[in-house]
Amino acid sequence: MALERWFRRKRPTRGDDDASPAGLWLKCSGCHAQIYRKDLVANLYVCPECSHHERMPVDARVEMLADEGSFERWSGSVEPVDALGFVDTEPYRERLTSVQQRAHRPDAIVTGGATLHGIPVALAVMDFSFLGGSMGSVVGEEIARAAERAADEGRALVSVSASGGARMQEGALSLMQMAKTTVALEALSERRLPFISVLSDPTTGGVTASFATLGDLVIAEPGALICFAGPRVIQQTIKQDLPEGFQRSEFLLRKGMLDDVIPRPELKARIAAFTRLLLAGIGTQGVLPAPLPAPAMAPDEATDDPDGAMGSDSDEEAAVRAPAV
Amino acid sequence: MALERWFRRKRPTRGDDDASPAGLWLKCSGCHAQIYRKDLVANLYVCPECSHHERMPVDARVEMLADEGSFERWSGSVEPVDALGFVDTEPYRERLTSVQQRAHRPDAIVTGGATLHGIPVALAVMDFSFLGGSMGSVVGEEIARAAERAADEGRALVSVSASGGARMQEGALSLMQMAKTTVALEALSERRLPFISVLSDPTTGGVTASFATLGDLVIAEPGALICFAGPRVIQQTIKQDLPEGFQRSEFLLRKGMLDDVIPRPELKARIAAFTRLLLAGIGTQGVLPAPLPAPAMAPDEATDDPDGAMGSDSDEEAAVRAPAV
Amino acid sequence: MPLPFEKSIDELEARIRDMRSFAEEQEVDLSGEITALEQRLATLTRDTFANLSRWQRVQVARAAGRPTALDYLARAVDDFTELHGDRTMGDDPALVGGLARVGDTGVVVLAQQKGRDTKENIHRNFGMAHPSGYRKAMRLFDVADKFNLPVVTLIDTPGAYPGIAAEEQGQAWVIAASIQRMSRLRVPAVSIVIGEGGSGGALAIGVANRVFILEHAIYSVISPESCAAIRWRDAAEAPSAAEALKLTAYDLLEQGVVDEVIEEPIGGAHKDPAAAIETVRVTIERAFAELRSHTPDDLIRERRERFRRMGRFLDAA
Amino acid sequence: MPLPFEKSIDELEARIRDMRSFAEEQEVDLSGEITALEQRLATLTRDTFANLSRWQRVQVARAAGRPTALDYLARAVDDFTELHGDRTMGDDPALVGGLARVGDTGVVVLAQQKGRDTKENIHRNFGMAHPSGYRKAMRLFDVADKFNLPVVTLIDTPGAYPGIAAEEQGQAWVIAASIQRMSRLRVPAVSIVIGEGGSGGALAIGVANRVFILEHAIYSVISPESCAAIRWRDAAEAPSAAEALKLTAYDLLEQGVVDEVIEEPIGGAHKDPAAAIETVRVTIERAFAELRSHTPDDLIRERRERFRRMGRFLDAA
Ligand SMILES: [Zn+2]
Ligand SMILES: [Zn+2]
Repeated sequence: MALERWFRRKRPTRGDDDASPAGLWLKCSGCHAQIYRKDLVANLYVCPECSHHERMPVDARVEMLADEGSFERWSGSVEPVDALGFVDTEPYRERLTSVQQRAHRPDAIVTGGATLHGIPVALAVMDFSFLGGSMGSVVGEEIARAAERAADEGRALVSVSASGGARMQEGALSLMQMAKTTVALEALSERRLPFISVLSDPTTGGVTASFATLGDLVIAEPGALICFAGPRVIQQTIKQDLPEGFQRSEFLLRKGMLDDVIPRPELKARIAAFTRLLLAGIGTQGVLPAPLPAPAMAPDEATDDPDGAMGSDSDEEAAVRAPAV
Repeated sequence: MALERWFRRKRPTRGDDDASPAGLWLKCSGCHAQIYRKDLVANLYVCPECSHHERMPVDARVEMLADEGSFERWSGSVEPVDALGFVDTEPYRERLTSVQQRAHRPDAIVTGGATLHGIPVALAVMDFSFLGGSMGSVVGEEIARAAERAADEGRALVSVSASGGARMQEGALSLMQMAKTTVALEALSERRLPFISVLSDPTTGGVTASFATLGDLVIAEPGALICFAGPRVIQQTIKQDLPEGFQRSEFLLRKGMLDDVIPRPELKARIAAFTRLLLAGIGTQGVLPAPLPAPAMAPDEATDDPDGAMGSDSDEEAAVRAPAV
Repeated sequence: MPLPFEKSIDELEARIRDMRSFAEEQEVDLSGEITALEQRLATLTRDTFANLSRWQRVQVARAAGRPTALDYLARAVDDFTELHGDRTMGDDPALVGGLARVGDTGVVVLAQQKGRDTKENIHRNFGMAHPSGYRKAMRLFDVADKFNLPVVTLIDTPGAYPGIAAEEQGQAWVIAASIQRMSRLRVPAVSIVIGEGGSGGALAIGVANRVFILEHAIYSVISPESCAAIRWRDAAEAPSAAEALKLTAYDLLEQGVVDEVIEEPIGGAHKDPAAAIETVRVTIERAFAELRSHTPDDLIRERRERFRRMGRFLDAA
Repeated sequence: MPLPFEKSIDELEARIRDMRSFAEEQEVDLSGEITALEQRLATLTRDTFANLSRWQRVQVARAAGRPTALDYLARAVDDFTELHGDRTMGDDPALVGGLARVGDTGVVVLAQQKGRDTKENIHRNFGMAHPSGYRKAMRLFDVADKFNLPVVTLIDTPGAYPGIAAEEQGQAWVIAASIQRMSRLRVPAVSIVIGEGGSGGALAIGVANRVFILEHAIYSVISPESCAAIRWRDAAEAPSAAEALKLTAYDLLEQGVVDEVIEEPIGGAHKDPAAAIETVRVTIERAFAELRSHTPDDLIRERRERFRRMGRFLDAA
């Protein structure tokens, strides 16, 4: 199947969206203030009233991190299959098709090369609005390929996770993606190239329990839910209320699990600073390739839909409540 | 100074001691039962009534662990000096001389080669009755040399610790023994020779915080006090009672700090079993030297005085209350 | 105690027993009748177990009386001696570790232990490890590497424990770290799923050079019950979920997740634990005999390649 | 705020200040008098600090206003950015770690931080680390090795914390492990005792290729107070204990425990923090300039030999 399938449609621009009455105002899920949509988008989906970090669409994320015009998409050639013939209330195959059409990408991840304040990196950004960002064979493969290509090209790897965990419709093979992504990172380690893992809201289950917490630095956005087992599962197990702030970034920072919690507006600069220092060890200066020339291909500009990012569907919510591992 | 200094005197045998009325009966420090001294000694200084493990004299320890006639003493050629001219209520130099005369050894440790159920090992046994088993330059040096010689001769290292910590009368140089003993163990690691560390009552301060907890296996005798800071220090710091069993072997086993707690009568067989398994890795079989022939020299039979072992002096008690680190 | 679908087998067994004691007491010769019944029993058992639904296999995998990890450690390897502690915060009874011997080679073993009765189940937290358990595993992987000791892991867990302390102590972090640590082992590693291979908590000690599974064991990304609750919004749909998840031994062999299925005695390992344990012993010995000549670099490369290949997708490039 | 023996210095400084403002207000020329007083001040300060007793140096080492680790991290290295957490149980504010730059080289820094006021002192636990702090250090040593980043540690602690949780979490174990981990670093490591080098808790981050000490800093196996309490049975004998322990910078140089004493501004680092910090910067840069050409194997060997030599004894053999 040709790559073009995923990118041929001219998608509505932000301007188009803003013109629709439904999209004009949004309610902050932190302080419940009504926020003018354009303001929220301009503010990197951080509420101007309370600094609540809303979920951010993949392409806004790429745009925020990659130097202008530097992003070259790598992902997209790999497509999911329904290896188990999985059917619940609806066949997995049909579910996939409908979300692919909505998302204009084959699966829940976008990867590509970019520069970040001039530093050559591989970016891997997960799409929570695509079946809850669940990791099946394709997400695992794209992450593995991004890590390996980064190693080949002497780039650092920067991932931004957002996931309900493993994609249970792909059975044990989705579980195995935890090991697959982990072993793929070895290529980077062997070349002493940094892997900076950013955890965004929510990062759960099999993604948290594999590559996402194996960063040389693991940093989180404020207020993100980050866990192995979701709060609902734990509540059902222990039959008692969970502590305030449990499983949120700030809580995990106190528990020693994160290098830092970094507000979104500072993220790019801080990642660049970290990466520069990690690449400045003895004997490594000058070894890495110079920043790459700007790519010929335009950045992937798939759906930039804050409703999708802020809203929910059953897959996503179920995933967060009870992430598959 | 010649080695013979420490060994020329014909010391009283057990028989002599037993004849003295004072030495005939002992009070168990666990259950306070009156125990016939011979029974206690025959029972490896474990109370026959309550299984309380009394402190054990160095030579009984060596006799218990080494195959009969296999022990060849290595330690003794190195003697302490008063490098700082340390004087408190009494000069360190005088204190040393008097304890050396009582103990018939230059410092608080005996090391040597032996076989243990046929396995060639280096033994390092600390003497708590010698200035609270404190570790100064000589104890550090003997441990370092034992580790290095074990590595040279293809032996495992088995240490039995009993110490109030670093010997403060030797100042910062005693602190440095923590690093010295640690780096000396690298010789063993590089040859993949096991180090089995046995912690006996009490093991505290700078000994616990260096070689003694760096065993490939760290095992303790029942009921031993094992700590960094002594109970008295902690009580003074936090001004509250300590939990029941705090800093004892069984507590530390629950806290994940020990591989096992092993009663004294089982110690030799268990150490042998562990060492055999650790030496039976792929490619290592047959590489190690066969058990050595019995040494020409008789085992060191220095003071075998259970009163000393069970009793206390101010140095020892002070050390346990507030181990120097 | 018999599983629902074992009822006819159980009844037939009872009849044979009765007939035997009757024949003995009354001193009559019923050997012909008994032999006929025994043949029927064998056929019935074989047929029943050959045609188990996936949900029924889940029940066999979890059956009371099925040998647990410690049963295998007592008899499928020699000289097992337990080592305790994670050197950090505790000693997790749900994940047992230690040294043992296979032939003339020392090995490091790690195994998830479910209880054999209610009391032990509580002590073992039903085989659900906390981070401490995985930290102990990683500590023992270090011992294995240092002393060139091959690694055997036995997998039998509903999953890593989902609880407050477990989350606070970094359950996700230790699972990821354990996967990574195991992938870096410089010694041969063999994993056997002996009962329930429950998601990440199982995989954390399953990154081996050879992964075996017992015939009636399962290995799944999520329990059928949880899967049903999420995807059907009805936990009672667990049998449907088990069907959909394709989580039985032969499903996993087909998916390439396991390398080999270890046959169980007819009627399942719980019918003849000694025979099941012996088969596992032979499997471990065979695997190490084959792997012991591989160099450390080869072992790492092979293990990485094994897991790097996992997955099914369409590649348009 | 001045230390007891700083009283005359302090008074003289006050007189000079007064004379200056008087001269300004009254527009009279007192420059001759002021210069004379300043010369007297310089002499007095030099004499006082050249003749400090050991106990007085202990007081200088602990003086309020003395630059703390974070003051050095802000200005003796560039681009310091803190990294948090031990990935196990917490983030210890008493032992700060992170990345920084020295010249064009990235480095890993670890430093014990005392408070600069009561509130910070409580937050920092007076610079006394828990096991979590040393676990964070070991984690960052791994980062240093992976990325070839040299290590700088700044030592300033009364000691590792003696408390219930600290003991439960293996204070002795982590100190030993940190000593071992640091001895295995494949990168250059430089340690500087900037204030109080308190026993094992200090040594845990002090196993470096070059160990420096500030002129008025101390490094000791035990605090003079504890030593006095044990050996004199009277904590008030701390001055005698300080004398006996030989714990000052030049004592330690003589003993071979440190490689070099870094001179402080006259009157101590607290009199001119900026100058003290600049000297430390230069020292770090000089040490790395020298060490950066050493191979990883040489660095490990040199570090091991450095500590293997420690001690004084008579060798009869
Ligand atoms: Zn808001
Ligand atoms: Zn008793």
